[in-house]
Amino acid sequence: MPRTDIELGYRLQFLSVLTEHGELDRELEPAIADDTLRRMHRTMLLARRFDERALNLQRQGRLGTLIPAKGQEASQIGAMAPLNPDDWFVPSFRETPAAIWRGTPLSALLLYNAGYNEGGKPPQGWNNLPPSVPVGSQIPHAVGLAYAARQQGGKQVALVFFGDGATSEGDFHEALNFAAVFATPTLFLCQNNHWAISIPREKQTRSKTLAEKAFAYGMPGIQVDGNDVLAVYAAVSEATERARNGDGPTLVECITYRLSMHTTADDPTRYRKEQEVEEWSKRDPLPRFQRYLIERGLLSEQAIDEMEKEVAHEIEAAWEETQRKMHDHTDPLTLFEHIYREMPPYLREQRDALRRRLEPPRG
Amino acid sequence: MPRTDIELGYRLQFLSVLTEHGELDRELEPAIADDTLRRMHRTMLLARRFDERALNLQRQGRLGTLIPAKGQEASQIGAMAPLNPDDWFVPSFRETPAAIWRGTPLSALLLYNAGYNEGGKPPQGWNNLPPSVPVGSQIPHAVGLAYAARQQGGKQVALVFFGDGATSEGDFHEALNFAAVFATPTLFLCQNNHWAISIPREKQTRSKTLAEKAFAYGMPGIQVDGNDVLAVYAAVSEATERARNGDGPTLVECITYRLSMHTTADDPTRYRKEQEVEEWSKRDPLPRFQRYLIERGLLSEQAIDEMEKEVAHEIEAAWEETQRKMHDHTDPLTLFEHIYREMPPYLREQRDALRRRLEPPRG
Amino acid sequence: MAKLTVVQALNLALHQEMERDASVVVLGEDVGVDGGVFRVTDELLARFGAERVLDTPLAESAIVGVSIGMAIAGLKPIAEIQFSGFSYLAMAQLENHAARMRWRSQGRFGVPMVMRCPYGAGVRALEHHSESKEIYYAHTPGLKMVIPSGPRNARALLAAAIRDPDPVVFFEGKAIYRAFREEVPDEPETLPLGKAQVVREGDRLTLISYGAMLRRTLEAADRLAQEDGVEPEVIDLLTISPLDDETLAASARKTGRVVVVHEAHRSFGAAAEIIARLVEKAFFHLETPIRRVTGFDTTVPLFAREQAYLPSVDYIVAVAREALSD
Amino acid sequence: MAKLTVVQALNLALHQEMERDASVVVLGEDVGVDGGVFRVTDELLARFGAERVLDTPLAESAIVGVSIGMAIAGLKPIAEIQFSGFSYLAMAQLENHAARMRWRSQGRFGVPMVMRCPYGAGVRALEHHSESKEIYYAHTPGLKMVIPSGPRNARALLAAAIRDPDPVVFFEGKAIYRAFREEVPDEPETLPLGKAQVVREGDRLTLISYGAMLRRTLEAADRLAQEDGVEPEVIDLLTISPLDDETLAASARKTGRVVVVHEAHRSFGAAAEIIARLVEKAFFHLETPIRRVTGFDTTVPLFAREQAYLPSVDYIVAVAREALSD
Ligand SMILES: Cc1ncc(C[n+]2csc(CCOP(=O)(O)OP(=O)(O)O)c2C)c(N)n1
Ligand SMILES: Cc1ncc(C[n+]2csc(CCOP(=O)(O)OP(=O)(O)O)c2C)c(N)n1
Ligand SMILES: [Mg+2]
Ligand SMILES: [Mg+2]
Repeated sequence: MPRTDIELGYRLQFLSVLTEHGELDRELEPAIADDTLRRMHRTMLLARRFDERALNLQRQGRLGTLIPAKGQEASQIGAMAPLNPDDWFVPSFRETPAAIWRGTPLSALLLYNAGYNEGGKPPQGWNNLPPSVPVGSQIPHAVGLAYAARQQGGKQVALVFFGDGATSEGDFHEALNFAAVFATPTLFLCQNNHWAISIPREKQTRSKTLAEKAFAYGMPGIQVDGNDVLAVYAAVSEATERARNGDGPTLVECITYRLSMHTTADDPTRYRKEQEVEEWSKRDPLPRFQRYLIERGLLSEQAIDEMEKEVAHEIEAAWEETQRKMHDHTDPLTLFEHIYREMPPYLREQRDALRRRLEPPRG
Repeated sequence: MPRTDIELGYRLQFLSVLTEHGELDRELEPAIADDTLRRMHRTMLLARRFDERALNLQRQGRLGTLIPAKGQEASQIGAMAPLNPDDWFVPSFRETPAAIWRGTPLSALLLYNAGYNEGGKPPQGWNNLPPSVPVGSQIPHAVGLAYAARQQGGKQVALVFFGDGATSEGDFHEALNFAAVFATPTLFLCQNNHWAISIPREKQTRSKTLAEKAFAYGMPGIQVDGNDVLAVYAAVSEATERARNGDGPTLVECITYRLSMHTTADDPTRYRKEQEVEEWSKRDPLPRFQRYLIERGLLSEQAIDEMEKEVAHEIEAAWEETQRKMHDHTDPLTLFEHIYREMPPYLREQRDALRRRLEPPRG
Repeated sequence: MAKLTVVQALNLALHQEMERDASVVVLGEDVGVDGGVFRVTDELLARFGAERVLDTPLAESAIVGVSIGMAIAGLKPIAEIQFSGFSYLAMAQLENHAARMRWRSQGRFGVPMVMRCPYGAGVRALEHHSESKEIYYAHTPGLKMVIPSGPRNARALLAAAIRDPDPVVFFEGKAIYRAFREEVPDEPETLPLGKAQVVREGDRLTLISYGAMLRRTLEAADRLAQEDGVEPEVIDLLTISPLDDETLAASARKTGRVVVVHEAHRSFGAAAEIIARLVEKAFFHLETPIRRVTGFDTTVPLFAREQAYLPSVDYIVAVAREALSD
Repeated sequence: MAKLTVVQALNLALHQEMERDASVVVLGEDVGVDGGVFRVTDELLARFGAERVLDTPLAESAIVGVSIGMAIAGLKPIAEIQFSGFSYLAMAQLENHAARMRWRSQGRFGVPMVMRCPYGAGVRALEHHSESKEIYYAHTPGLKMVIPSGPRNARALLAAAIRDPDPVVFFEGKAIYRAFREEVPDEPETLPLGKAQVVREGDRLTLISYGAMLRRTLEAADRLAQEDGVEPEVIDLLTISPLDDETLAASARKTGRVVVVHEAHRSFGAAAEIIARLVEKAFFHLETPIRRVTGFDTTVPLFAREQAYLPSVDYIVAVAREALSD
């Protein structure tokens, strides 16, 4: 009786389907329709090129602070592909590839990055939340969204993205506990990209993995190779099925890496070694997935070259459109809109006063 | 390689030294000096009677809302006895027995319960924080206190009390993570008394135990019979030694029970069965400890009777003193004190205006 | 028509709104089995079930954060924070998200939720159970801040808040929870948010107040009428934000003398904004400085001294006489 | 004597105060290895070591809560919250504990800590990086709220805040972090908290401002002097709470005309309290309503429109002319 062991029965696994060396585990290979695989690849490529192009527009001063996703495309597309448009997508701030998959026009993303509120409007037909900047603060929303879906008789799940750093926030803890207590159909997808700005994963928390934090809430957790789009797809499909069947939430930790700077305001050379970045570049999810698709006969070198051209045009067209929109959206009075559904009198007064001030040519 | 198990190497134990049936585990029996054992017992008895007396003063309308500790004396005294006066005591709101052990005059406790700020002043010579009402909010303080002690070359530890409900708050999570990351000499003592007002432990979180939540931070955790003062003493001594040796924090979960109402504003019959209370009354920590001391020849039935009389007098004397103090502390102008170390001009103006208003006999 | 306390009136509003609209849900600590520590949610669980009445874990930020998600997805959550003194734990969710989601999504997603909190001093409670920090919410664009003063308007305003398409912070004065009863119609009733009420017509002086302090303000008005023979006009704000400055300014223009009463701290409190609006809209009608009768800029003391902290009827009367005298 | 930016001046204050007092520690996200996302804590880690310069996990409530514990036990923590828009996560720790510990312990324990936050719009930043919600802290008894306007007073006020025995919330205007340089003496220098400064002597009009908006207010004053031949008096608040109303009232009594400028939302903002104090202390000297030039009661828009949200020099000049015209 004295010092008795308490059996916890935890089991934590690491899932990998396609290794960086191209070894494929046929048993775990998820069944994905060919055109879905092609769409996944095209979106990853598009997102990568979009990231690069946006970065140079930012360097030219055409866009504001950017948050690159380079290196995390597999974690995001692998997580989005199993979901339906009416499932809830709850992004953090680095989910550009996921947003593209979820029907967000490139021009809207660029418009947002150019500092226009209008860019944040989610696309019709998709249950996408806009970006959430305060780290971890969006996690509880995914619990409420999932609860509401079930409550209204729906079968939707809510998938929320957050980073390794976000696991230190109180909202992460409170939200996972709520989800477990109410068994909501929520998927907690942590992109462990090894860094929270300058803070490495090991300094963020002392636990061996982030996935195991799920156990503190009596929730299943799994760790996945986040640069292996097939593994992420498999893990999220599994968790989604559990959630739709009423078996509650899951925490999925994707091991990935931020190949670029934290934001365009950040200088990573102050805190991390180039060599570490090089190491991870070898695990780049994009070429790995391309090799797989080529071996499966779904892709060819020249198909890729074709696609590169298409994608480049698509991005340029989007930038053209964005610039046109920037011209249409010059009216500052719109900053009073959408604060409340109906504009209260004092806001109308403030708006009208601004209008009057703007009428005479400024001195 | 595909689905590989990750070895977590967790080990969670339940510690019990003296069972409710009086079985003693000699091997685990902590070495405690006789007079310490006597003081522990006397404080538990005093606290129990104080609790009862305060309750009836409250019923007479002499005191405000009270927070009974009945049933949790072993968890608190067992945790306090191993510490030194200069160790930091960070209470929640239910730690009256602990506060008594830590040199707090009964009259101060009563004065506080009578609604006088003056009652909250910690006793000289003890590093006691005053009560903290917002659930879980005091937990991070114990991390800072412990960090500061070490930083200044001290050997003190900080022990913070909180309940089962508090483990759901973000501050619990953030604080334990900080403590683990900085390896602070902090003891997290959770009194799992099975209820958070009307919310039972099982509805608070889905984890099997609260102790295992420590693992999410890479921190050791242990579960203890919280009605067994020897087991609590042993677990806290062990954790304290680890902390003093620089081996960092520990989470100790004491399994105990709130035998009384949540506060005097609460009606437990709305949410729990009398029978559950009766079951737990059989595990009352006080008689259990008394039997042990009698068997060890450190106590006798009539010694207890003697002590009961002493304790009753002590409490009455304290109430007399409290009433005198209530007479001395009628000046409302003191409500402006201790807001800042130096009273800023506008506060002085407000105080002087109040003084002027109070001078003429009120209409 | 029944004579109800504020607690009963709020409970009635909750029952009727949940009856009326299946998307209304209630969540918070002890709101279910226990019926709320003040019994405001009494019998809701028995009547509407655990799917719609959630006893939550002890976590304010999540209570509000989860409510935000629920509201976006089509529910109308009513989140109870057990005491306003603990609502600051949800401040980030309110400011960062509840108040901004409609704007951030450019109209795609609203957050029709209510955060209910008992607030205010006067009930001999513990520390943190006596605060009146409505300014935190009133200064936050995107939120509405409502504080009723009695059973009938409490019921009508809570119903209106629940039906409002935007997030509403709803403070309930503990001191008036059971202090008195009022006739409350059985039929559902609402009051428009953003509208103040002239609750006593007058001419020589305007007294502006809200929440639990309205009663003392009305008592002071009676005293002034009886003892000084003046007829003070008394305005009940009801909604702190959006502030109905037109009603306030109209009265100030009429009387030229204004005293604002609230229990919140004086500095940077609601009275300051009222003064600023009246200076903007009625300056040349003011015959004397607008005066403030408020709680002090101190922590609310433990209960032995809370009455010294709170504006008393005597204090209101005294300041009103000053205002009348110059 | 060197010409420094605000960032460099703050960095100097940190270096000198940590040098001067071994109990001063710095903690926050990215304050160590990275030197702070704005470099305000640059080189502190290298010089004072990881024991005194803590790169913390990503948790604002704990950054402040742990700081409170440190301060009680004798350290002087300087907590950096990376942007004021995230400081609401620490609101509960500030209101429930930092602001009350001295009172709760009846003088036994003070909380000599500083919470530093970059605040304000104008740098083309992301959402939540442009807020100016100083009122949340100014309305909280037990806290002091300080906002410098340039390199020299930023350095002196930060040093004073660090040495202050009570908790200070210290907002740093991102828009002036690197906008200009000033001579800053090499020797440590402090300014008293709670004191405003008349930074431009005048007679016909008083312009009151603080933080990043002071520059625009001074520009407006120059324009008024050149184009209208009036000499506006300009007051820099420096400390929002405790508010130095004597300095404000003295100027208002002299000029009779006052315009208050800040970028925070208008309603329930600092200008309202300033107006209330001046109505109390200078009413009969006022020749025209005190006017407000502030940010709107809207969410701060994304950067394409942030200049439309912020008070412009034109706007200040226009309102000042109104004030002068009646
Ligand atoms: C509450 C909050 N605190 C601080 C910040 C500033 N900040 C933005 S991103 C970031 C690091 C986030 O790290 P992680 O969660 O790992 O996500 P990642 O950036 O790696 O995608 C910080 C500190 C913020 N946006 N929100
Ligand atoms: C932040 C906060 N939320 C709510 C409350 C109201 N409240 C006081 S005690 C309590 C339950 C606490 O349960 P637990 O942590 O288990 O401690 P116990 O009361 O059992 O000792 C609640 C909800 C509070 N004081 N603080
Ligand atoms: Mg990261
Ligand atoms: Mg409990």
